[in-house]
This record gives sequence, C-alpha cells and structure tokens, in this order.
Amino acid sequence: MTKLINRRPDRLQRLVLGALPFLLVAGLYLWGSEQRLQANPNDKLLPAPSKIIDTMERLAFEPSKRSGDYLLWTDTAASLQRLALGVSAGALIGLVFGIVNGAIPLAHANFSPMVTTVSLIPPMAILPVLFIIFGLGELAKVVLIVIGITPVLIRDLQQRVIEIPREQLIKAQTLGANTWQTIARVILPQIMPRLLDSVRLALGPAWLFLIAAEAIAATEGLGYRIFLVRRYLAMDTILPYVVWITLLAFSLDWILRAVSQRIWPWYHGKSRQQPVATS
Amino acid sequence: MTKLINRRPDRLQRLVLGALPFLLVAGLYLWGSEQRLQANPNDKLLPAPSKIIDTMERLAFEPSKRSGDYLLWTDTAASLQRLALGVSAGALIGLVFGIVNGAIPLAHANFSPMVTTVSLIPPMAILPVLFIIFGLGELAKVVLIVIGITPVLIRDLQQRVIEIPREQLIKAQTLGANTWQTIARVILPQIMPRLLDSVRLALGPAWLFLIAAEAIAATEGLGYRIFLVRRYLAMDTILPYVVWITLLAFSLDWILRAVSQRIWPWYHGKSRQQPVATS
Amino acid sequence: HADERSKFSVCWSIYVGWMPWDYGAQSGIVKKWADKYGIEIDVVQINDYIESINQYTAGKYDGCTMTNMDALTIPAAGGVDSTALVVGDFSNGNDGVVLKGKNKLADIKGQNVNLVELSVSHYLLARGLESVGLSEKDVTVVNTSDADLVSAYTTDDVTAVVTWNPLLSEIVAMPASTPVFDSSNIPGEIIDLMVVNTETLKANPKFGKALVGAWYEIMAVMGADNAAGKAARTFMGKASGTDLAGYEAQLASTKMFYQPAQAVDFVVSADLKTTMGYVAEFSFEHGLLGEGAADAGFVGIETPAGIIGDSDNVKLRFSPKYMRMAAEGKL
Amino acid sequence: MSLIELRQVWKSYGDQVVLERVNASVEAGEFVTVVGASGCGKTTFLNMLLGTEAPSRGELLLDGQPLPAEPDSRRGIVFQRYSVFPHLTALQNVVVAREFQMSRLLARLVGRRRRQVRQESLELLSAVGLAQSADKYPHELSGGMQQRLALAQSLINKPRILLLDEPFGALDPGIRADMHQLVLSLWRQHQLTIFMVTHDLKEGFYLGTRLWVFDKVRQDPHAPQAYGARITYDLPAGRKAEPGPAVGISLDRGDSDKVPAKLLLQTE
Amino acid sequence: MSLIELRQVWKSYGDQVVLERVNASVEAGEFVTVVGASGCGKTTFLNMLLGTEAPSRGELLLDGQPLPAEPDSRRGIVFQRYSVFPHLTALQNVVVAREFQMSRLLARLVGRRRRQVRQESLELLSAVGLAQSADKYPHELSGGMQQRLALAQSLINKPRILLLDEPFGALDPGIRADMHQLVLSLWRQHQLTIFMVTHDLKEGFYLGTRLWVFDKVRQDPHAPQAYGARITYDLPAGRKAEPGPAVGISLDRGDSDKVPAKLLLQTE
Ligand SMILES: Nc1ncnc2c1ncn2[C@@H]1O[C@H](COP(=O)(O)OP(=O)(O)OP(=O)(O)O)[C@@H](O)[C@H]1O
Ligand SMILES: Nc1ncnc2c1ncn2[C@@H]1O[C@H](COP(=O)(O)OP(=O)(O)OP(=O)(O)O)[C@@H](O)[C@H]1O
Ligand SMILES: [Mg+2]
Ligand SMILES: [Mg+2]
Repeated sequence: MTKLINRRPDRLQRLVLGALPFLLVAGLYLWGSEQRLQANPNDKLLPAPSKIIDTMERLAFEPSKRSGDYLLWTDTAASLQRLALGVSAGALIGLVFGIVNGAIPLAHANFSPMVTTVSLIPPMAILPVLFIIFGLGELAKVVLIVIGITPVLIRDLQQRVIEIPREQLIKAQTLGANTWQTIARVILPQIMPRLLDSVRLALGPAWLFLIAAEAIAATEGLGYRIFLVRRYLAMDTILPYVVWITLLAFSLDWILRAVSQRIWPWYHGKSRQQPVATS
Repeated sequence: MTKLINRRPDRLQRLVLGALPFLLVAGLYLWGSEQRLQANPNDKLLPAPSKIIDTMERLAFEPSKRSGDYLLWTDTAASLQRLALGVSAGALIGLVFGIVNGAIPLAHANFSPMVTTVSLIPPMAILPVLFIIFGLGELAKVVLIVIGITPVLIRDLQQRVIEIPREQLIKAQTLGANTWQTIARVILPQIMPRLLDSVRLALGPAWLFLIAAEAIAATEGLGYRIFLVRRYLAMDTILPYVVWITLLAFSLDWILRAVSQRIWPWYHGKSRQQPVATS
Repeated sequence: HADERSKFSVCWSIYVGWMPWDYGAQSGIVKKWADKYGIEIDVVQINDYIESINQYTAGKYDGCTMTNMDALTIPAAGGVDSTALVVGDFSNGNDGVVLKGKNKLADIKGQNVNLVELSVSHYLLARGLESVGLSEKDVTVVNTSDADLVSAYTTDDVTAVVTWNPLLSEIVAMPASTPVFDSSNIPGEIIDLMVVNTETLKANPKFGKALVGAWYEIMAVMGADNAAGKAARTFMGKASGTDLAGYEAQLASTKMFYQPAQAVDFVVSADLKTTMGYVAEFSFEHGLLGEGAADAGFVGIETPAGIIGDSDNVKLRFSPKYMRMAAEGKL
Repeated sequence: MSLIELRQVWKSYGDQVVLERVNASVEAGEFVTVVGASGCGKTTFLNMLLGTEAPSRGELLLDGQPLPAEPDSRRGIVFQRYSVFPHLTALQNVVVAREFQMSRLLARLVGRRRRQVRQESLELLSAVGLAQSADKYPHELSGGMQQRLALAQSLINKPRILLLDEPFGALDPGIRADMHQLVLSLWRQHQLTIFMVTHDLKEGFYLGTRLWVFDKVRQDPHAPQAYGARITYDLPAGRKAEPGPAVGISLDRGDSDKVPAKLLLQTE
Repeated sequence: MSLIELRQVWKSYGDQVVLERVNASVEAGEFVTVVGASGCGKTTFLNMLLGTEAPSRGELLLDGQPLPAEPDSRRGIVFQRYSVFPHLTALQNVVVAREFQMSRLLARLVGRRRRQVRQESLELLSAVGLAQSADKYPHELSGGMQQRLALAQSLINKPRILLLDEPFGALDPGIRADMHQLVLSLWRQHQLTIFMVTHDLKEGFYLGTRLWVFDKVRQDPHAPQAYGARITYDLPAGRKAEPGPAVGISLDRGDSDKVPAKLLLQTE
C-alpha cells in the first residue's frame, strides 16, 4: 500500500474529488428547501431553485418597473466601478508609500509607525467618523475601501522593497545610479508584479468594505440590493447575488493573475522553477 | 552628499521622525475641535480633549447608572472573549484543514476548490444566512469571526505545508515514518509558528468581523458601544474606544509575537540570519 | 448667521411615511416647486437611517426625515437648532411589539427583547411596559440592527422583538407570532417629520415654502383613490422593496396627514406638548441628551402650546407656520 | 544475487527522454560515485533508487525484488540541502529516526527506551563529531555540521543503501576534505552500499570503488530531448588507496567542537 | 602614488573587532586575491573598499583621497549571487548601466544614443560569450552565464577597480575554469585593478598577481572577539605564468551559445 502522503490523484480523480463538496452542498440545499417548502409553501428561507432562477431572470433581463434599469447589471456596474476606483487609489498610494518607505530609511522612520498604527484600526469602528468626514456620496464608499486596504498594501510593499537583495541596490550605485534612478529602474519595475499580488490579496477585504459601505449609503450596487431585500428575507435574491459576487471575485482574481503573467514573464519564470501549488 | 537611499537615521532621529505624524494629527484635531466648539459649544463631532477624558473616566471608573457595570471593562471583556473564541476556533480548523490539505494530495483535491470558493464569498453578504443558521447569540458572533478568517487561514497554512521542502518528507520516510508520523513529528511542529504568524495577520479581519457582529446584535462589547452611541453622535465615546481598540490590537499582536519567539527559537533563529525589518 | 442661498439638499431614508419624498423627487414635483421659488433642492436617499440623521447633524444636509424622538436626541441634543417643517404622519400601528408563542404583553417579562436600542422602538417598549406595570428592568434589551431583525426572528434565540414596518409585517406573518402592543395604543407619540435647520430656514423662507408646497402636492396625488394615486403608491411600494399591496398595508397603520389642516391641528394641540414631555423624559433616562444634561429639560422644545424645558436652550421647534400657509393656499 | 540490478531501465518525462537503456548491477558494499553534465539525469537516477520516481520502462531490482514505489527505511538519503529537520535539535534529529521505528502511533518514546535511544544517538553524534552540539538547532550549525548531522540521522536506522546527492556541493573546499574522511569511515564501519552523485570528478575517483559517468551517446541536434543519457563509463575507482599527502597552509582554528576549516594547498 | 592605500585600518562591530591594523598599498593593475577562514572579515574588507562600510579607525585612501562613504561608478562589484537585475534581459542589464550614466533624470535613452549604447553593450556581451542570450532574462540563464553577465555589466562603465566576492563560489568546478580565463582576459584587456575574495587557495594562487591571507595573529580564548584579523601573508602569486595543460574527459556538449560545461580531470 502506498502511503497516503504519496498518493496523487490524476486529472479525473481531481475533478471528481473537487466537485464532491459542491454537489454535497447543492444536495443538502435541495433537500432542505424541499422539506421547508412542504411544511410551508410560502417559506422564504430556502427558496426552490426554480424560484431563484425566475428572480434572477427578472433582475437580469427585465427592466425594473421603477427605474427602467436592468437591476443586476446596474448594480454590478455600480459596485465594480466603486471597487475599481477604491482598489486603484489604494494600489497607487500603496505603491508610492511602499516604495518610499521601503527604499528611503528616513521616510521609513517617518511614516512607518503611523502606517502600522492606522493598519491596526478596524475600519468598521471608524465608519461613523468616515461618513461624517467624507459625506455619503460615492467618495465615502471609495474612501472606505481605500482606508480599509491601503495600510496593509503599504506594509506589504515596503516589506517587498526591503526584501530586494541589498546587493542589487549597491550594484546599481556602482553602475552610477542615484537614488531616483535606483527607484525608477531597479525598485519600481521589480515591485510592480508584487503590487499585483498584493492587490489580489486585498480584493477580499475590498469587497467586504464595499458591501459594508453600500449597506449604509447607496442607491444601487450589489451590497445595496442585498441590504435592501434583507428586510424582507428575500433569499431568492440574496443567494444568487452572493453567488454572483463570488463569481465576480473569482474572475477578477483570475484576470489579474493572467495579466501579471503576460506582462512580467521574468517574475513568473522565477517561480516556475519552484513547483507552484495551484491551491 | 550621501545619497538619500544610503542615509540612515540614528535612534533619536527615528524617534523624532516617527512621532511627527502623530503630533501633526493631534494638532490638527485640537485646532479643528477648537474651531467647531467656538461656533457651537454643544458640537459633538470633535469634542474637546477634556470632554473625552471625562467620558473615559466615567466609562472606566464609574458604574453605569443603568446596569451598575463599569462599561469600558465589561465591553472589553465581552469583546476579547468573543475574539479569543473565534480566533481559536478558526486557528484550530485552519490548522487541521491546512495540514490535511497541504500534506495529503487526495485531501487537497477534495477540499481545496471548496475552500477557495468559500474564501471568495464576502461574509458580510451572507449575514442573514448566518443568523438563520446560528441564531443571534454569542455563537453567531463567534461564527462570523470563524467564517471570516478560517478560509484564509486554511489557504495560508496549506501553502506553508506545501512549502516545507519535499526533501524533509522524503527524509522522514527513509527514516521509516508513515503518513501519520510524518504529520505529527515533521509537519505539525514546523507549522505551529507559521500558524501563529497567520493568526497575527488574521487578527485584523477578526476585529473587523467582531465589530460587525456586535453592531448587529449585542448587549455589550466594544463594537456594540460604538454603534450604539453613534445614535447620538457621541464622538467623545467613539474616539477613545477606537484608540482603545487599536491599543488592544497592538498589544495582542505584540504578545503573540513574543510568545512565538519564546516557544520556537529555531523558527526565529532562522530569520535572524536575514536582516528582518522592524516595520 | 446662515446666509441666503439658492441650493439646498435634504436627505431621506426608506420608511412608509417618507417614501413620498422619493416619489416627489422622481416625478419632478419637488423640482417644480423649487423652480417656482427660484431655488434648487436635491433630494438624496440614504440607506442607513441613523447615518442620515448624523449627516444632517454634521451639517451636510439642510433637512432630513426623522422621528420626533431622534430629532430631539441627535440634532437638538447636539446643539443644532432644528425645526419640524413638515409633520407628515404619526405611527398608528406601524411600530409594534411581537412575541413568539405568547399572546399578551405581560408575558414579555424575563425575556430577551431584540430591538434597535435607543430608537422609537425602545420608546414604544418602555411605554408598553409601563402600561402593564412592568419596567425595563424586567426584560433584557438586545440591540439589533433593523436590517437583520427579520432573519434574526427566524431563529429560536429570538422570542420578542420591537420594530417598525415593513419589518413588522414580515415578522407578524411568520408562524406563532402575535403582536401584543403597537403604536396605535399610544397614538400620536411616534411622529414622522421633515426636520430642517432653523437658521437655514430663517434665512431662506423660500426653502421652507418650496418643500411644504411640494409635500402637499404629493399628498394630494398619493391620497387620491384614482389611477394616478395608485400609480404613485405602487412606485413607493417598489422603491421600498415591496409592492402595492405591501405598501398599502403599511399605510393602513400610518395616520397620514394628507391635508395640511390636519397637520396644523395636530401640532397646535396640547397633546403634542405632553408627548414631547414623555419623550424628553425617556431620552434623559437613557442618557441620550448627553452627559451635560442635568435633567429632562436640558434641551428646550418649543411647541405652539408652550415651551418644555430650558427656554434658554431651545433647540427643537414645532412650528405650524408653513403648513398653515399650505392650508390657506398661500404657497 | 546482486544487491541492486538495473535491466534496460528507461526514464522519460513526457517527450523528454532522460535516461535510456541503463543496465548495471551493484554488489553489497560497493561505493558507486556518479558524475555527469548538469541535467543529464543523475538526480533522476537516485530518485529511482529511492522510490520517489518509477522507471518508465525496464526493471529495477533490490535483492531480486522490484523496488517499492516509495521511500522506506532500507534506503537512507542525504540531499545537498534541507536534509535535517530545522525544528529539532541535533540530538532530537537523530532520536526521531528511532522513534519513527519504535513508536508507530505517537512517534514518541518514554522511560527506559527513551534513555536507551538517546544514548545510541549520542554515540552516533560523537562518531560524526557533533557530541558538543547535541542540543543545538540546525540553524546554529554550520553547513558542514548540518551535513554531518544528516549522515548520522540517516545511519541510525541502519539502512543497507545510502544515497548521497551532491552532499558536499554547498560546502567550502576545506570542509569537504574532512567530510570525505567521515563518509569513508562510516562506509567501512556500517558496511554500507553507497551511491553518491558529485560534480567533482576528482572527488568521484577519490571516494568511490567504482565511478559511473552518465552521458548521452546519441544526439539529435534538432530534437535534443529525443535521446537520454546512459552509463557511458563504468570505471574502477581509486578506493582502497589512501588519500595522497596534503601539504599546505592550514588556517585551522577549530573551536573545541567545530571541525576545523582547512584550506589545503595541494601539490599539482 | 598608489591607487589604494590602507593605513592602520581597524574595523569593529560593537565589541567585536573584525580587522585590526591593516596596512597595505596596491598599485593600479594589480590582481589581488584574498583568502582566509570563514568569518575572518574578507567581505568586510571588500565592503570598505566599496564604501558600504567605513573603517572604525585608520585611513583608506583612493588616489590619495579618503574613499567616499558610498558606492560609486569607480568601483565595480560582482557578488556571489544577486548581481544582475532579474527584471531586465541580459542586454538591458548592460544597457541600464550606461543609461544610469547618460540620462540622469529618466535613466532612459532614445534614438541614436540608444542605438549606440545597444551596440556597445552587445559587443561586451559577445566578449563574455553571451551574444546569443542577449534577450534572455537572468532566470533563463545558468549560474555561470549570470556571473558572466554580471561581469559585463560591471565593466561597461569602465570602473578602475573591480571587486569580486567569491564570484564563482556557487558554480560547478567545470564552469569555474572557463570563468577564470574570462576574468583574466578582461583584467588584461580593461587594465583593471582587481580584488577577489575566494575560498579556494589554489584559485587564489592561480589567478592573482598577489595573494593575501587574512588571519588573526592574536587570540584570547576567553574573548574570541577581542582581536581582529590582519593580512598575515602577502605573497607574490603565480600570475603571468599561463595555466598548466589540462588533460581530461571533457563532457563538452555546448549548445551553440552556451559555454560548455567541462569536467576537467587534472593531473596531480
Ligand atoms: N519531475 C520532472 N518533470 C519533468 N522533467 C524533469 C523532472 N525532474 C527532472 N526533469 C528533467 O530531467 C532532466 C534530468 O534532471 P536531473 O535533476 O536528474 O539532472 P541532474 O543530472 O541531477 O542535474 P544536476 O547536476 O543539475 O543536479 C532535466 O532535464 C530535468 O529538467
Ligand atoms: N553588519 C554587521 N554587524 C555585525 N557584525 C558583522 C556585520 N557584518 C559582518 N559582521 C561580522 O564580522 C565578521 C566578519 O564577517 P565577513 O562577512 O566579513 O566574513 P568573511 O570573511 O567574508 O566570511 P565568509 O568567508 O563566510 O564570507 C563576522 O564575524 C560577522 O559576523
Ligand atoms: Mg541533480
Ligand atoms: Mg564573505
């Protein structure tokens, strides 16, 4: 008998094994839904799949009676736009401060304690303060995302900059580079793919803050819709919205990774040498 | 002139530079508070420091009129208990699944896609589902923390397990170890300090989910108090509570690191060889 | 010290008595009245009710929809002099106490009660407990966010809730639920208002006139039993996440003042003064007036029937002035 | 019967043929050193002996039986790096090997058996010159000391075959010389059969009783992957002859427990 | 006037004295090889020449002037690892060095000057045998090719002094021999002054015109940190004599652009 630790599934086994938990969850849901609907045909908790599909069709393909919009798509567009703005702004700030803090010891001494402190403040706790400072418009939602992800991005990137072998910075100087040139040609280009990695990690929290912000102040958006129908326990809308958000999150992550692999072959080439897990 | 990149601050310079941003923020606050209080002495937005100190004294050292509790301490105890429960449970689940997924390829194939999917779902979006399953008691709050941090912990730790050099697993087998022994004596002890690292990272999100949970249903707790007094814009309570939470977060992180260094000298000895940034 | 301006913004949040503002904004009625007085009025929806009041208190909006109690405890207690420009309705069954598996209010003793703490629900509970000889010490109040009350109620943990519509009707519709006390037992005590900044109003009477004018035109449309009225109510139902039937059910437990004269009568009656006395007492007991408050009269409230509390610190004013103009057709 | 026998062994990864038609037999007690250009399949060959890779074609026999498809305690290994457990002290690194064998469930020994195993392990540590460092963690040991430890660890369960994949590749030349003496003495004392991959032909000749050179005999310039390497030379090597005299400046400054770092100037 | 002069140089880190009373002068065009036990301060010495470390006491003069306290383009360096920029192709790695010098603001050249620098760089790449790999990223190059690239990169700005810290420590012995030839030819052609640290005494004698051995002359067994190392031997080394004939099995299988990996069996 081969030891468990040495047994590797082939493609087919991997597929089957991977699909199992999903099938299990789906099966459990169907069973539970059936049970509850038999007891109470108006039950809202676990709507039948047919009901969910109806609702989604209505949200995606019928213009809303109130505004004439196709709700699913306007919600998605609004949320993605906020997410994109927030994450881009966060990434930019993270990049600038990360590089400055990582490359210039004086700047590190200056900003790093503040960044550490800010990164420890749970943004949810200062939500009320944020809304008061930034109002309730689009700005506030974007700012919540920025505040939520930027301290971590800065700390991440400054660490990545510090991890660039000192040999390279010395080497650049022996080739005649000044501080600015070293940053522009040695540090920045090496940090870019790492920025993308960090951004991918930050997307999880970004979605969280987006939804929290939309729950409090918005008139459209995925989080808004979930929040709105939550009062009526409209699980036929909530569940597919959650699935949809998950799908969007997955696609975003996938796209970012693909982009990174295309633009920075040297970065991924390097990790190709070590076996990379496909978790 | 030494290049900026080569200029390193000494202890005193570091202290001064690091304190500057804090002084700046404090100064800005004092100025803003003064301005607003001149315009409206009852203004609640930026209370005077004296007011904040009064409020904190009352919350910390005077029993509340309604319940007779010392509010700051009961809130802190309640929140820390929830945090500890949630994080411990998350760590335990993360450890078990992380090791199983990382060490046993068949388990990886089985669970990993589900874990990845779950980690992409923003927990805030499924709050109603959580309440329906877990009720509104302490359990639900702890579960929200667990759901919020565990998928990330699992992915983190399974990655850490996979990164254990294959040579060591082979070596263990050539010494006669079976799967179970390899996990117990080679993988588990090497993963423990990494678990602590991951837990330290997860504390940020854990605080977030704790506060979100307490905002939704509670009778005490730091997040509860902040969201309750938000109803009458009592910034004199909110601001010191935020500072207090930040301090708690900082202390927890510090304690965990100190514990790790004491228990696992080999782990920290290893990184001692590379210069470690003190960001 | 507020200046004369031509641009204003007011905010509102989703609630049966405030949906007309959304309709007025979407249908152009508000713009029509603003144009008439040569000003601009922005009507902004805010999801989170408390956040909308906070925003108003912080000075980001010139007016905001809120209840009488919140008007006292948030802006007025925060030193922002506020005037109840439009008294739109009072809750007449729209807020209620619901028990699971029990059928009279006295059974609430010893239970956990889930509600939005320090809100009108809390006030309603206090009044209810009083009516059966209990006090707040006999129950445990669990602060629960309004959006989550419905899903929370489906769990076994939750046996007693106090809430408002539309959540209330969702909860009552669930099995084994009995409403045991509601706002129709204390008529006229939970009042839904459009509150505006007093100084802004003083400096800009046009702002008040336009808002009040628009409001009563909306009322005329929505109160009518014809196709246009039905369309308006359907719109409001949809916007609040339900449908015509659901919305009309909520209206049924709301005493809307469709006519300005009704509202004027309500405001000038001595009952309002009594009610606000209760509310101030409740707020003081719960610390809502702030630590600086020595007694329930710390914040003065001006009603046509007289001032309650500190007349040197009047921060909340009920004035029938503009509604009376509407009643007299002078807008 | 030979200890190890290879019959027409092929190994390919997809299209790429790494080894082709390898035939050989090795008797117990031989010391086979393996050299060859980088990437020619030396590690792959060792992996097949170890059981982590299976031949694509052909037979690989141990005592006349097909080799099991996973590592076990009959074949010990020392890699170039990562060969010891970083979370265990030197002593624990050796003890754990006995614990794996003697306590199948917990891999922990207590009481008398524990004391006995500690004693055994300490003796072996002394044999590789690590007695003084028994309670140090690997990160506190130099590269050479880590490899000594890895050797001790591999030997405590008395494997019949010892596989060494460039075990001294990461060491300084001075330290290597000491390691050579150690490996030779362990080989004699434990009556091991050793396969050792090295990049240093001189080392190969010096240490082994038999030296194999892996190389491709056929080349297709248009498809460099089409053909694999074979054992192109199978030479009797210099073992039994003792190392030639070393003359040199010795920068010996060994602390009491450190094996001295020597810089040897060899006559050419 | 000597190119480099050290006058009573001390270097200590806190309590630990690493180097003490080092005196030396080096003329332009010398090739100094430095050997010594691990940890004796060879890298520290090179760092002082480089400017990343300052002497604790004493004077370190370059052309009679105190050495600037940070690296500049007069002193090139090749480390054992991390010496090339991983995000630039081989050609870009060399071009960037010229761009640092010629475009102070953007470190980017365009147009004619760009073509000219590319041309220069390609020539230098050819000189180190990397013409065919100009568009490859470092991770696509072998260890030896990366060190060749590092040499080319260091030389394009024509430094007067070249510092090499065990540049071949991570390479296979076969590849080292090729690198030796390359360094020697670059040294002659660019008229460099070279300081090279090595662990291999033989390499030191073979390459240098002058060999320094660093060692402690005083020892305090109770306080091993109290005394630092000095230059204990300053020997004229074998340079000018050409390398002895190499006889051996050559496993040469060079692809057209790869410098062949040779396993040299040297006569003893
Ligand atoms: N798991 C694998 N999958 C695909 N190809 C592999 C695998 N392992 C090794 N190879 C390929 O097989 C060939 C031989 O590799 P191997 O590691 O055995 O060489 P080696 O002789 O040990 O080289 P080195 O001297 O560099 O250690 C190489 O071309 C390598 O790329
Ligand atoms: N930045 C530093 N701070 C403190 N001690 C240092 C520092 N750099 C080097 N040392 C110490 O100085 C001594 C000399 O180190 P150095 O790296 O110069 O030795 P080396 O001769 O290059 O050794 P090796 O042959 O291992 O490369 C060592 O004991 C080292 O621990
Ligand atoms: Mg190999
Ligand atoms: Mg060194």
